[in-house]
Amino acid sequence: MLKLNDDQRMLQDTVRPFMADEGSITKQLRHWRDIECKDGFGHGLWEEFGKLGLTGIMVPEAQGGSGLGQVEANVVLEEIGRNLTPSPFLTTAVATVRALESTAHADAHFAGIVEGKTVAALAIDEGPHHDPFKIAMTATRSGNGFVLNGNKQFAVHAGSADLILTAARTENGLALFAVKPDADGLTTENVTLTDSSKAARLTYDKVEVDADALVGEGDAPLMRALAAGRAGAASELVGVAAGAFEMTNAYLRERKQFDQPIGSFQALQHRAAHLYGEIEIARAATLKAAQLLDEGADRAARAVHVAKAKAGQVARLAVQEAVQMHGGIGMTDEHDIGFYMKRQAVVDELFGSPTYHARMAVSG
Amino acid sequence: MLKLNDDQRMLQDTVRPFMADEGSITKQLRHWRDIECKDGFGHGLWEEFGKLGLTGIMVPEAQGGSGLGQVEANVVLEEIGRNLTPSPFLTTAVATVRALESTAHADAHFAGIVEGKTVAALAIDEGPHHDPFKIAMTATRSGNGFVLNGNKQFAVHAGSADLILTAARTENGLALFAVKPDADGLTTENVTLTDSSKAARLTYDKVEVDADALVGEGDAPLMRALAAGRAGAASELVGVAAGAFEMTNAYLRERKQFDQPIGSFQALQHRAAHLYGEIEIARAATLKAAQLLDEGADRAARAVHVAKAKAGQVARLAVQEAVQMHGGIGMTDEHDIGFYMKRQAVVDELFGSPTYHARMAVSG
Amino acid sequence: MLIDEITHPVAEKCLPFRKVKVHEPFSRVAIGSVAFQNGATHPPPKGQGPVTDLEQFRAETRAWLEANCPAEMRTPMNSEKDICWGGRHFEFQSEAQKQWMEVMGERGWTVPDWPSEYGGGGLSAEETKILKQEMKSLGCRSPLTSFGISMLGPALLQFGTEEQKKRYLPQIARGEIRWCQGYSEPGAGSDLAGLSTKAEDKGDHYLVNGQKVWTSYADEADWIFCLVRTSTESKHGGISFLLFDMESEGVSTKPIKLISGYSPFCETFFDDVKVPKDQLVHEENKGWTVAKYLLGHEREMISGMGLGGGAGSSLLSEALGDIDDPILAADVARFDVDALAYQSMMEAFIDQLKAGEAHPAQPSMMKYAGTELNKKRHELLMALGGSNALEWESERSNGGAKARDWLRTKANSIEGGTSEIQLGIVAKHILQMPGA
Amino acid sequence: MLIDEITHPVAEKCLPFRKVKVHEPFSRVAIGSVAFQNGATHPPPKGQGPVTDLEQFRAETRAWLEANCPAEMRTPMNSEKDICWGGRHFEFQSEAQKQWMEVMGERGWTVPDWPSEYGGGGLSAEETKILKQEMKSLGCRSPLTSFGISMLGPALLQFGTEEQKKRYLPQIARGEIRWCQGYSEPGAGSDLAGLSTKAEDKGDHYLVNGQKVWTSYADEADWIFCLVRTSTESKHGGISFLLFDMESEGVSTKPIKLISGYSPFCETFFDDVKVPKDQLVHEENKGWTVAKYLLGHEREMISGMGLGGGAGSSLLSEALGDIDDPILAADVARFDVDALAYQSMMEAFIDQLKAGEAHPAQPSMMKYAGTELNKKRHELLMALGGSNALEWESERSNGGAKARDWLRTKANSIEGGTSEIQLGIVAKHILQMPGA
Repeated sequence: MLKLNDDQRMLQDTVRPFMADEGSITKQLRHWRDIECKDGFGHGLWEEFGKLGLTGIMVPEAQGGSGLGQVEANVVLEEIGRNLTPSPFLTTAVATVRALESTAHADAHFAGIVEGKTVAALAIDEGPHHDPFKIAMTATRSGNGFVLNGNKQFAVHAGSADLILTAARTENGLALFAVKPDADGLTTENVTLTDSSKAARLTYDKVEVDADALVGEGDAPLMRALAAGRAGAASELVGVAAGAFEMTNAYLRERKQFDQPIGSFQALQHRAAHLYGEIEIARAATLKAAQLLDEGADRAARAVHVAKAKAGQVARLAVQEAVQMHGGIGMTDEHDIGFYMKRQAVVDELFGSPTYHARMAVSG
Repeated sequence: MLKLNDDQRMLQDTVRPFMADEGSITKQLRHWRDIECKDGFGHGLWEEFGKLGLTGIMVPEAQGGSGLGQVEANVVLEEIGRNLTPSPFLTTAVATVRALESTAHADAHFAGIVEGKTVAALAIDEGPHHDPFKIAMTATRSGNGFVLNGNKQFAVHAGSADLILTAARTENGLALFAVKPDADGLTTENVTLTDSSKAARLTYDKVEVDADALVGEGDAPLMRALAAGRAGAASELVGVAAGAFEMTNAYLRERKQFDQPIGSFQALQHRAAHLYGEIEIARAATLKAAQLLDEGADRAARAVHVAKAKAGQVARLAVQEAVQMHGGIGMTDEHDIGFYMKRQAVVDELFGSPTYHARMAVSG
Repeated sequence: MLIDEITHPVAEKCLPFRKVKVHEPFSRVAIGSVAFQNGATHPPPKGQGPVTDLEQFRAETRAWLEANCPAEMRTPMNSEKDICWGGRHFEFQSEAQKQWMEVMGERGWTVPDWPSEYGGGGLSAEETKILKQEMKSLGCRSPLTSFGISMLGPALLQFGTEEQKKRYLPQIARGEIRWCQGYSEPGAGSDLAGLSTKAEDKGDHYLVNGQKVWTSYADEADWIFCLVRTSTESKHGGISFLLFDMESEGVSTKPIKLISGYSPFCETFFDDVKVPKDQLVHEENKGWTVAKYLLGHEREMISGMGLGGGAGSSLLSEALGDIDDPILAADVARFDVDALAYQSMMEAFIDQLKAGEAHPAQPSMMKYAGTELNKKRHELLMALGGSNALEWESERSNGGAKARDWLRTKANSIEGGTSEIQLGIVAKHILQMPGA
Repeated sequence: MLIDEITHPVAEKCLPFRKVKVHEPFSRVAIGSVAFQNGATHPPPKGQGPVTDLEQFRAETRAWLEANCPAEMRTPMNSEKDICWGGRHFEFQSEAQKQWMEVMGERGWTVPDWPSEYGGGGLSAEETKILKQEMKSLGCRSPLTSFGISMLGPALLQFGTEEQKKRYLPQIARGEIRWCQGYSEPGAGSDLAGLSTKAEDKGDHYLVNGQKVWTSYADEADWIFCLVRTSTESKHGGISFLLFDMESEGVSTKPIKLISGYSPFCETFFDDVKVPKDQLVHEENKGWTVAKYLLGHEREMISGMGLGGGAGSSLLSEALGDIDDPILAADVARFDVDALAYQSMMEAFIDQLKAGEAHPAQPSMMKYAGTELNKKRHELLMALGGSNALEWESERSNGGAKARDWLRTKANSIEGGTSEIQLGIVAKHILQMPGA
């Protein structure tokens, strides 16, 4: 059934009010931005996530988590998107947990993640455009370990992380390493992004790591992380789109121009109705991808590309329509709608843009 | 000045009522279609074009023509497009005249063209997609001439032509040949297209031509023909768009639904207003291309690509909106609006599709 | 299988269109009050029991199909000509086609989930699904396709009197009577309720005068289900739903030629047609309720067309082949993303319907998105085909099939309620936008 | 040169926006009844004579510019800080900037085509063109940019009394007074005429109370031109156009922070502000005529922004570089086609204006198409920039210039009349669509 089951709805019923309240723009995004918090999110909220069982949502029960899947993680992420709640949930509780599961690293890190203490980041992109097959960072065998050399960027939360999963190329191809942020030779430049989140540029200058820093060779752990990250980002984008859309619909009903609510103007009605359908479609495509991932289906890879491409494209339309339909007030920092546009732009690029994924959907 | 001058307007004032009357859908397109005329156009009208001085519009005055340029030819073509008037004007009076001008072939053919007797066709495309740089037809030197081998398709009017300009590849590269339709080894399959026009598939099986059949080697004569043909097709598309748009606007004002003229519905108003702007822009881009061609400017090549790409894209939108806004009646053969959609599809591909030209505009 | 091959009611071209057929009961919310389908007036389903019973049903069904389906009817359909429409004047393509329709009709398996007292198969949802699966697995053709099955039947089950059900439904099930639909009128268009075909009360009968348009296959139909005006006091509240014989005196039809060159529709004229009063469905002046029910039904079917060749259809990018046009390739990639996403939406929508969780106006969204997508698909197929696709009358192009199909899709966003009407419904009923 | 660098009135970011400046007289049809500009009230132009006179004018102009333009003012502007806005409180960036404004202002060449009795240069269209050409050829910066020059001046020339022209125009020409525009109000939005700022008649003065919003640089302006309500009997016919000093008692301003992080606009509050009656422009209750004139003017300027970096700007496809994304490349190619086509439209539009052949509502079409195009340009620039373009506060990204510029363009289709308003104007006035 391509719909949430009862357990998943219960989760949604729990998360939705929590995120709308504790995770609201006023309490989180706007607050941390205005006080120029170096992390771009609140550690207190991350611990709250832990108490609610969200941080360990994908961690196996044996390791203290809930042992749930991508569908459940996406339920959380849609609410995160809807409220623009800043947190390391996507990078840590989703992508990192998927990368480390069933590896020797799981025991070392899952407890901290479940508690809402550990923050993990992924260092994958090396240029302005996501393209993991072009990773050039080298991991050269040296003694009982490896030496990493290269540059990374757009490593979300890396400046606040306890653990940086780093993709590099060994003599055997792609590999993923668990690197400590205080490693010698690793330089971190924390950058504030458009949506007030933080992502680091990282320079690896002869960074030595032990052999057991290797999470896995071959593209399996990296691709697990990416699939989970992309499907999760798609769900967050659906949430961003839905949040912007709901705020805009309320405005259309309330705002009057020429003595009529602007929602009564047919041109706006048709655009809103079109957008409604697009958001529904993006949500369905995203749920499909999550379900297939949870089933371990071969078709999951394409479905994830479709979800990220479609959700990105739809969220872009949603925020554009939202700002335009709000008119001048939407251009002010005082109004929340602009934050949706900023967040959309960042999640759009995260783990690959819609154009990247559209290409991969038909060729990859 | 990027607008028509007084002489060009006078020409427009002459051609517009002529085409709307003599060239109307009822008198020409529908008539020839319904009686299943093998040419898809009326020779009588072609002679009328001659009497009006249209056939020789680009023929030098010394050779009995008006010695005018692409801008003037395009004035005629916009009216042709507006009324969907079938005629060999574009292939013969525009592309062929430009190809043959200042060559030894001009004297042989221009008199017949000026009179409205000669019909010329171009045989360029070899596959379903226009791409002249990939022409594979061979022209092998043999004795005092050449032997042509290969296949052509989408050769508009070739089944009715007195002259088929054929692009082929000699040892020196691209070349253009003037081939007689009754040449030995040349097989013509006349095909009816969607818009009821005729285009032939041609098979050249060891077709021998004299050396003087060579119009020119190198891509100059071919590119002259293509530039004129493409700019002309762009103008015809602007006419198709404008004709469909005008018919639709009249319908929007007249047709009532829910006790209101449908043109009073805001959603349709906005779409019509958007389309109005697009047609204006396509017309300006097309006029620019024609002016630059007439000036012999280097920038003309890109401007022609832009014009054909933009006009194609706009005409497509125009006919789609036209049919949709007409509703059911627009789906009937009895109503004229469907003819616009059919003609648009054909001119869209003729001398290269909008996607081809968009690519060439930025890379060619 | 959720996606099944059934000819779309307004299908015009060679290959059968696909529609979404939901074999599980529709929800009440989704498409009206199909109470009987939720069991309220449904007879106790046969064979609804433990899995072992269903397995037995499957085995028996398979055996029966193998024994009764002629070999010829187990080959794929090649064109619209292969569809069996039934009716008084139907020219069967072969003896096998006739035999297959009759044997299935007798068993009620032309309409497996209709109650058996009305000529149906009386099967439960699970059994119906098994029947379809077995038919598919054996390659059995659909024995009978008709607007009686897809449209009138469900309406009669919902709104007909016991007598009407007994009279008309078995004829439909057995393929004896072919029906057409008399809704649209010239001048009414999207404003369907603005119809003016008049039915005057003459005591024991109505006298019908007026004109319909877009009547699918009216020239081949035996009977018509028709909206008429019985009162001018209220626009929607003055409409009635009548059934009558197309051979009645005063009925005439004229085919409409379309831009695709085909004539699947007619203009239909009524000149003093007498219709006995027992051929009124539902109450007088309550025909709009029946019409709305049917329209919702139709939209759901049409929305399935967005899938193009259906769920298993190949992606457009696979049709790109070696075409060296990167911009066209980009359009195709984007289309495939949209098409695959819409496929998921279709799946989700059907699951929502089954669970009774779909918004009643959701079919409007689906119809809009699906038909716009299908139009785009054909635009791209034309672009991929280049000048080959422009041929209109050559053997090579199969009589211009690609271009004609493309033109035919332009009606998708008009018939069954225009895209503009659907957007308005979504804005009003789902988004709760204020009235203009 | 038809395209000239002039800062756009609502410009917010570093590099000066470009606007279309038509140096030939506007036509009557195009933007209202600019009778004086067609010669009716224009003084006999000096130097309008044979070509030899113009050549002499060119030589003299060049010599004068070479002698009077400081070297520092002959370097390209790098940021908005380099723009000279003038006014009481303006902090000149350098002595050279001040000197350049003053020497040009003295000669009237800050407003070369205004009549010389009002502080202008009194130049003919040809002479003005030559002056611009020579300034461009020598690399001279614009000596003075202001809403007084681009907006209020033309309105006063058209609607002001002789006394008002003599009083205000020379101050504008010399850069002594910096103006801001008080049009929009909270709650009015697109319905500009729905304004409620009240001006009560108190005999020799008006008493103004209310609030404006989106007042560009109100916190730096000396005077305001302001729409106020002098009658509630008619919506459009109860509006008046007032001028007053921002230092008047009761005026206060508060900057508005935008999503781009900048604050080029203010909220402006009026609390019992006394405005002498000789500061009313045009008649009482006829302010809407003046406002419409100015709006048409503004739209023309904004429509020029569609050109992005202007006529000579590089194509986006050149910015694509080695980005290996064929779908993005396809978007970029299509954008370049649209941008190049729009450039031709811009050229055609200006020629139509010059010839008096442009439809009065054509600026709405241009504004709509140009601003939508500019938004698209910046969407693509963001996509081309990838994650680099998302940086907001780094030196590398020049303080997030790309993202801030992108966000800023979102206002293009709102300010100066939303895209929806422009489409409505085109539908009504050009397409003559019936009213809803």
